[in-house]
Amino acid sequence: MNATFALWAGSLALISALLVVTRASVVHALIWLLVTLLSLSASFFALGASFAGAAQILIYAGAILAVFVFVVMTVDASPKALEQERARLGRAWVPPALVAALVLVPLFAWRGAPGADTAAPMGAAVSATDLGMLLFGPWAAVVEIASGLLLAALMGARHLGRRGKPEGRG
Amino acid sequence: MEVFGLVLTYNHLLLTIPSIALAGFVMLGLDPFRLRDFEVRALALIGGVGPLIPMLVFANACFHGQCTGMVPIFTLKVGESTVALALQMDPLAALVGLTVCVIGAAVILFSVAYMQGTALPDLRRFFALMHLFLAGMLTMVLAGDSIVLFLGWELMGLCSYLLIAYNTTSAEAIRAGRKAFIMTRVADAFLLAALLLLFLEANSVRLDHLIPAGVAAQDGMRPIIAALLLGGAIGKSAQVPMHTWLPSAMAGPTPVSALLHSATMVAAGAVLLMRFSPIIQAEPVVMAIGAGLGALTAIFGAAAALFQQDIKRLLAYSSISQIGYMMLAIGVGAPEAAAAHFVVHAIFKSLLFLSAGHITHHSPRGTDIMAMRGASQRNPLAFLAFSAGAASLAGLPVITGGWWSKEAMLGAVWGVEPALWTVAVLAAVLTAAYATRAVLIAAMPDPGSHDGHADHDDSHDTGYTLVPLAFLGFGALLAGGLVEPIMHLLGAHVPHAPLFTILVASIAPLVGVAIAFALAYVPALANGLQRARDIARRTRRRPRRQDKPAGFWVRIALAFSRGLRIDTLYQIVFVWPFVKLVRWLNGYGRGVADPAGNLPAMAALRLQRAITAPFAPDWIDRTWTAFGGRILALWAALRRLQTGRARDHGLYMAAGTAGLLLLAWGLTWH
Amino acid sequence: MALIALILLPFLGGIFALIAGKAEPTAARIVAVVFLFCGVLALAWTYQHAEAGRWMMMTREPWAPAMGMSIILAIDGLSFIMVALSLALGLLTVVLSWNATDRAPLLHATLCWTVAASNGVFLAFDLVLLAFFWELMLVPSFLLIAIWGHGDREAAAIKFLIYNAIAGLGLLAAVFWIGASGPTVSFDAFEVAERGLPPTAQIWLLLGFALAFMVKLPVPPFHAWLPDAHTQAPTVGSILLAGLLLKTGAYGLFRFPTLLFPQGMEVLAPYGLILGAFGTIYGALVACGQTDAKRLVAYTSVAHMSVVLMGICGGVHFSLMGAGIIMVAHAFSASALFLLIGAVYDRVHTRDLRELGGLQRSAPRFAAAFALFFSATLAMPGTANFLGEALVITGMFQVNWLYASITLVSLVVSVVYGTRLFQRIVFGTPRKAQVTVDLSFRELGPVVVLAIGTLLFGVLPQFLMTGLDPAVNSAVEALRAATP
Amino acid sequence: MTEDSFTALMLLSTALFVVGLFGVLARRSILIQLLSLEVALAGPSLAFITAGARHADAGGQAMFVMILILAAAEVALGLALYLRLRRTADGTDSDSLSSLRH
Amino acid sequence: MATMGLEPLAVLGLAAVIAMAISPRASDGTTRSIAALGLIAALILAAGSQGALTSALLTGDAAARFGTGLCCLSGLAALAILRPASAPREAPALILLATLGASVLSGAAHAATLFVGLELVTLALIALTVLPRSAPALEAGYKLLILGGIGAATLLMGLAFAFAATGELTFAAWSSTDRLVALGAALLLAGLAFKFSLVPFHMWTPDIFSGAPAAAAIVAGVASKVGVAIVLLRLQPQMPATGIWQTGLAALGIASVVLGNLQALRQPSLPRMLGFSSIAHSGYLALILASGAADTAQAVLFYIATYAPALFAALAAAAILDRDANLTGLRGLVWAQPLTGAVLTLALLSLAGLPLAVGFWAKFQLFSALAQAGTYGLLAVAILGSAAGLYFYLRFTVTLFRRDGVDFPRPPHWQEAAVLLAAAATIVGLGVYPGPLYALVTASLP
Repeated sequence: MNATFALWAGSLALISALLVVTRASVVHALIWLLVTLLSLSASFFALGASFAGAAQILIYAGAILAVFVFVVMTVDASPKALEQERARLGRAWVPPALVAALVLVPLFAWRGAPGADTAAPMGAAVSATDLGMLLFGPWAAVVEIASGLLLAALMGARHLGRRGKPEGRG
Repeated sequence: MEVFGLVLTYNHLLLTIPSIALAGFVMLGLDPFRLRDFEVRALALIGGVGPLIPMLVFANACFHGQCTGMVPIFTLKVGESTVALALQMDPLAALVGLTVCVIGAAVILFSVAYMQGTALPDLRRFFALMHLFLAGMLTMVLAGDSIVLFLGWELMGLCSYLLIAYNTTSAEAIRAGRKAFIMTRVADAFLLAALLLLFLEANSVRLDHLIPAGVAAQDGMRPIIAALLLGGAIGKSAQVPMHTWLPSAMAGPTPVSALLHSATMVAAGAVLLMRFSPIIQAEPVVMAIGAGLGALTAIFGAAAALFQQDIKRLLAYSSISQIGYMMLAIGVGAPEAAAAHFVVHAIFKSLLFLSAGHITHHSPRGTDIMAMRGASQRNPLAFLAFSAGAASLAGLPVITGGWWSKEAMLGAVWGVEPALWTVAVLAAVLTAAYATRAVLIAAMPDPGSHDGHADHDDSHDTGYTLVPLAFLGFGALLAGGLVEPIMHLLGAHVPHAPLFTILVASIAPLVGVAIAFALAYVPALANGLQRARDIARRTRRRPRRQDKPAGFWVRIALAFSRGLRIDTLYQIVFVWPFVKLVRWLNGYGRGVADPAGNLPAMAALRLQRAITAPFAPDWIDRTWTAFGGRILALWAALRRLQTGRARDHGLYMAAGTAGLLLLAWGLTWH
Repeated sequence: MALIALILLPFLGGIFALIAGKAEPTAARIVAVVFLFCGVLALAWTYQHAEAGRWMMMTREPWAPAMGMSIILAIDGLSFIMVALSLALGLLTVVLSWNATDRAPLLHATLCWTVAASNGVFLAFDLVLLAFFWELMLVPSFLLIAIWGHGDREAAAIKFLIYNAIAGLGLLAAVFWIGASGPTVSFDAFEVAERGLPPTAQIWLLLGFALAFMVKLPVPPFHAWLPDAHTQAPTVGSILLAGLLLKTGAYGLFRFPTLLFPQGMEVLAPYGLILGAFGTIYGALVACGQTDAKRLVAYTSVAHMSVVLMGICGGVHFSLMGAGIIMVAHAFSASALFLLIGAVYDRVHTRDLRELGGLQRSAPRFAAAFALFFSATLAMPGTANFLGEALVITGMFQVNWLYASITLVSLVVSVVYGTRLFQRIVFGTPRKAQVTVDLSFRELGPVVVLAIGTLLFGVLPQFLMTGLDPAVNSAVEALRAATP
Repeated sequence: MTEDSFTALMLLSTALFVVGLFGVLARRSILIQLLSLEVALAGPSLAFITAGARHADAGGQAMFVMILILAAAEVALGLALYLRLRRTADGTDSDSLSSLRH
Repeated sequence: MATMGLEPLAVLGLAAVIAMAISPRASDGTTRSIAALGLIAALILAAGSQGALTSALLTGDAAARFGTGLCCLSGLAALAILRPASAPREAPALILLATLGASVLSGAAHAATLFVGLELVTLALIALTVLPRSAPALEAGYKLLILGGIGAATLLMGLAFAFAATGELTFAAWSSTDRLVALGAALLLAGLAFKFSLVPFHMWTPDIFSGAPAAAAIVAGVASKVGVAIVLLRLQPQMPATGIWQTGLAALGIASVVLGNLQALRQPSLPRMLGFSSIAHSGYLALILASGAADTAQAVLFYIATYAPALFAALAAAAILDRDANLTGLRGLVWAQPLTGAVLTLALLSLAGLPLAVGFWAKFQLFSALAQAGTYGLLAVAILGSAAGLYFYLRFTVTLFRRDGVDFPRPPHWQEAAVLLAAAATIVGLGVYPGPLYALVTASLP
């Protein structure tokens, strides 16, 4: 439970996230995303959420990004393509940035709950056991239903991956 | 006997009088009855002469002091009021009704021969409408309540329209019919207003309730009602200033002019005022207006008649003038004298029309006054009849009916207002002048035909034409004997005028005759007339005058022959603005058709423009289509938002999120 | 139940006609006639079993009680007359389209549905039911114009629908407000009338109601849909539009403002009078300049219905009675004129007054029929139209002389447009096409029926007057009670 | 954890979310958009973990697990879609996928 | 029994798994039958069970059962218009999953169930959308994926804020005046508005309607809307008193009504027009919710229940035609295929809110709710929107009746005819006699 460390790690994540969205090369972006996720995982550990941190490393950084890597390997990374991507990046970032700032402004305008003691420590680590008790206790139905998410994604991906011509109307 | 809750009595036979004519209309007018030419004529006669028989019976009883009075037909309930429909037979109804029946029978008898050679459907239509008219007129005369009265009144107007436009291929006839219909409709509106106001006063439509209620009306109602009645009468009777339709109405067939536009329908206005005379007489101002207008009409009509170049138009102005006399008499409080003149006028005027029609029938000149020339040789009987009628019209002293009735009226006028009397006598001079002028022309030899009797067209000179002409001719001369009994019947006496007025009034026609001779035989005057005639004929097609200015006399002749151009004045004052308004409302030229109908569209457009002006400031349009177009332009602009690019869509979402967040921030601002 | 049958029978008739028409196209018209005739029988039964009192018969059935709606149907003399009119016109139009070939079963079904929906309007006293039928009525009329119309029919149909549907929203909004205003949600018109609405609200609600009714009537400036709809509609469509749809507007104005919003009516009636007076003259003047015969008649309808509006807003016994009579009379005369013009159009394919003419010589029956209904349009005495106009004018004399004079002026102008229509068709010689075939007997039948109606009610209007009397009386009393 | 650091962490998570959002909006390469989406989802993850830690509630981590599942599913579907799309369209330019518009 | 309310969901999930498992081998008919059986069983269970609150996460109350039932019906409808020739094997299972997600949503009382249900619908919808693998379908799926990701992240952010502020994940925790909660509510509203296709979160809707199979459009137009609407209804009383919820909903609703109607105005393609109009209809629902009328819940549920059959009928007719259902392609449909044409006409009239069709009652509920609440501004917006709606619905209706029609080679299959007839019967039946439906809705308030 070290909030300061969590903050530092989170700041690192933020910086690397900024790099993710601004890199021209997909490979670079992917690498910076890995950094982001790992920093976040560090932050989670620091906040006492060890299960979450572990899952972040194993599943997110390990499994999900691995899939990305496979796909990214098929991408054209010629200098010309990079140049084009850079050119696209250079022009069109202003409106999104403005809107994003607009989203950010009210969120940043928030300060902590009024009247709360800003120095008092609070909170505690949540053990994996508690989490398990919760997930497989009251949340069991939700977990089951959440499996439907993967099921749906699986079926869609399977169907898309199958060879064949387009079907139906279009 | 009781039918539909109505207890039928002997008196209900009164219904047969108009019903016979109506039955004739139905039989002739309904297509499914297949009729031959002979049958049509037979039916025409039955329907035309038929009403005379019951009328004689009832009128006879009435003349002997046993008037039937009110005969209720049926009663409607309108809320708290009852509408009791009735016919009535009183002395006035008997008198006028009998006159109408007699003239109607004579005219229809005449037309059976006159209309020979017409196509069968047209013949049927002609007689059907004549019958319908007769039914309408008799209904109006016998009406015992305002509804039935107005029914008859309006039926007459409708028949007048359809009969003037009888020749449906003649644009002039159609135009004349429409003009007559519209102008008399204005009068009808006055009458309707008067009758409805009386109804509100009396809470009943029966004339025997209406008239006392009208006399007793309070709150300034009575002058209004009286004025409205006068207005209705003036329009129907073609009195100045609503006289212009009658001369044009001569475009109809001659029997129509004889029956409708001289003897009966036109005089119905006078009859109406006689009927409602208690109300009129209670209002001196209205009386004075009526008398003044009557005198003006009398002299104006006579002056215009003097210079007419068309025999029928001459007679039309003559009718206007003569009815002016009746109005004058009513205006000075002598409706009985007017009634007498009504009878006499009906006789001699129908006689004049019929005989003139007979003379000019088949003439290549149509009804031009010059077509009368040679009548004394060609058609001596008709000429005699015409002369008898003209004499009566001129009011030759003692020997003609016209003198007696005119004398009765002049006597009444003298007693009230000598100035009006002077005007009336002057009009009498002019009357005699134009009547004599027509006879003189008829007496002239016809330059077109060299062998006198040879080509006189006797193909229809049968009993059908001769009987009416002879009957009416004797009537015109002898009707003077009727004047006193008529006035007596209506409860009045022939007024006793000073001797010198009688003398003056007797000399006046003779002066008129002298004037007529002067016009015919003094070269300067005759040439002036001829010149005016030439100008009128030349400028008839092209109204814009191209002639050199003519002399004073010619100009007077020309002006009067054109009826002082009052018609043109009305055209400019009433018709053109109306046409302009209608054209504007229908978007002729560059306007918007049906502007009010476009108001909602325009309002919607204004609203929408106010909203969308900042987005599309450069569009101006005025109709729905354009309104739709604006909305559609908005649509086209909006659909461009849907770029189809995921990034843009995401941007909108983010913007929406930002908006919501800002809203939340704002709402929680402390 | 008889009242429900009055709505249901024509409706089912339409459905069965469609079904029968699938098997055998000619069967549809017979089915339609049979069902409509059964409707007439049901109406006769209603008359036989009429109860004493204000309402001849009343039916209450649950419909959606949770939403405060029930089926409330009631019939009095006014409704009776209107329903009789709608059934008669339904039968007449089916007979008139007897030999139609273009999708005849659907046509007959549509005619039946129009009758059913308008019967619903004439009988409904649950306000939601009223609004329901009010909107429903648009659908078959819309189809009539859009499917069987001439020329630019789609545009005319859409214009018709948009005008009326938007106006219907006013009614709908007012109905909802009324429903929500009470202690419990209820749309029962009688209950609402009993309870009474706040006077200021009455004005706004009346405006909502009146908008719907006046667009349907139609009163200038809300009339622009009518000439287009009439011009493009087929003959039967024009007949139903003029004879039935316009009358629903008049009926609504006659019935509901005084029933529900007497105080509002008291305030707004003067404005209605102004609008009506304007419309009378305006419609007549615009009619004077038309070249299309149907458009001309359509504008005369505008003028006459404006007189109805004046009669209703006059609020005195005479004027209301006159308005009621004009409603019936105009249904006959306008329907007949549309029928005749439609028959001319069928023969020579033009309605342009500049091209027509000469009917007098070539088709005397046509000419006679035109003459009769032309005089009815001019309000000749002896026709029911005259009686109505005269009563309205009488009432106007009691209300305000100005309006009476305006109505009288409109009587004069009516001659201008009447003669224009009549003599351009009947007199003269045709410019383009000569009508050579006279009215057939199938056309003559309806014409004769309409002629008899026009003349009979013109001479013996007692039946109409007795029927209208209760409705007129309650309207007058409601207004009298509302006068401060 | 103090209130200040809690606030800071929440702001950090918000910033992560917004950065991800910016990435999706600004980038045209489909793959990078998918990566940005992962970044955007990291924001709420951090927020839930932080909040869970603050309130000592296992629900925060449980929600993180749910987010994880969603991320996995989306990546699976998104990459399959990307591979399929690449056969017909330019995978580096999502703007070219705009046939469905107006 | 505590698990009573879960049974329909369990059946749906089970059926989905079975359908998926057998799909590679079993025939298309079998898969479909199993899916249909599952849906019917779930429908019966939902209608029959009297369950109470099962847990803090899911409720089994009447509204949830109503929503589940309606979702099952829409699932059945979606199944019915899957074209046998071209539908991939996975489709029934995906429909079941989407239905499951929507059912979960309608019972959701907790952040986790809200989130999972919502995402289940979204992902199943994406999968359904891309099934044809045609270019438009892939494009629509891709956009839905990206936008759905943003929506999910926004929603999660909102939930996280609320959780952070209150430490509670149930809806009951939202009634705090904390600014953080207000911001969270705004984010939550944005996330839900995406799923509810409110402007400006609506861009995906027309794409789904025009690019994806009709079944996907049914799911998007009905099932997900039912679920989200019930969630909105449940959230309504819990929302922070600061007013963000009502104001936001009103703003989004007005924007949706205006923009949806305007964008549909001249849209030549029928499905796309339906897509835009569905945005407008969502807007109407949002207006009801924003008005805070006393019987908001009745009005909303009733509106959706009446909107569903009309939308279904229109989409089914468009799907059956097997061609570009645009203005030119639909000319004279009524004459060429009377049944399809008539049902489509009926559907369009119902959507336009004309009487005798059930849509009239929807309009009725809408206006009366807004009038009752006294929100006359919103009422005016709704009225203007309906007036504009008349134009584009009638534009299509008139086209159907044109006489210069095009050829329609294939008459509808008898099953399709039955489906169309059923839809038409529902529209007319409820149109004439809406009482039972209203009673059902009144009995199903959350």
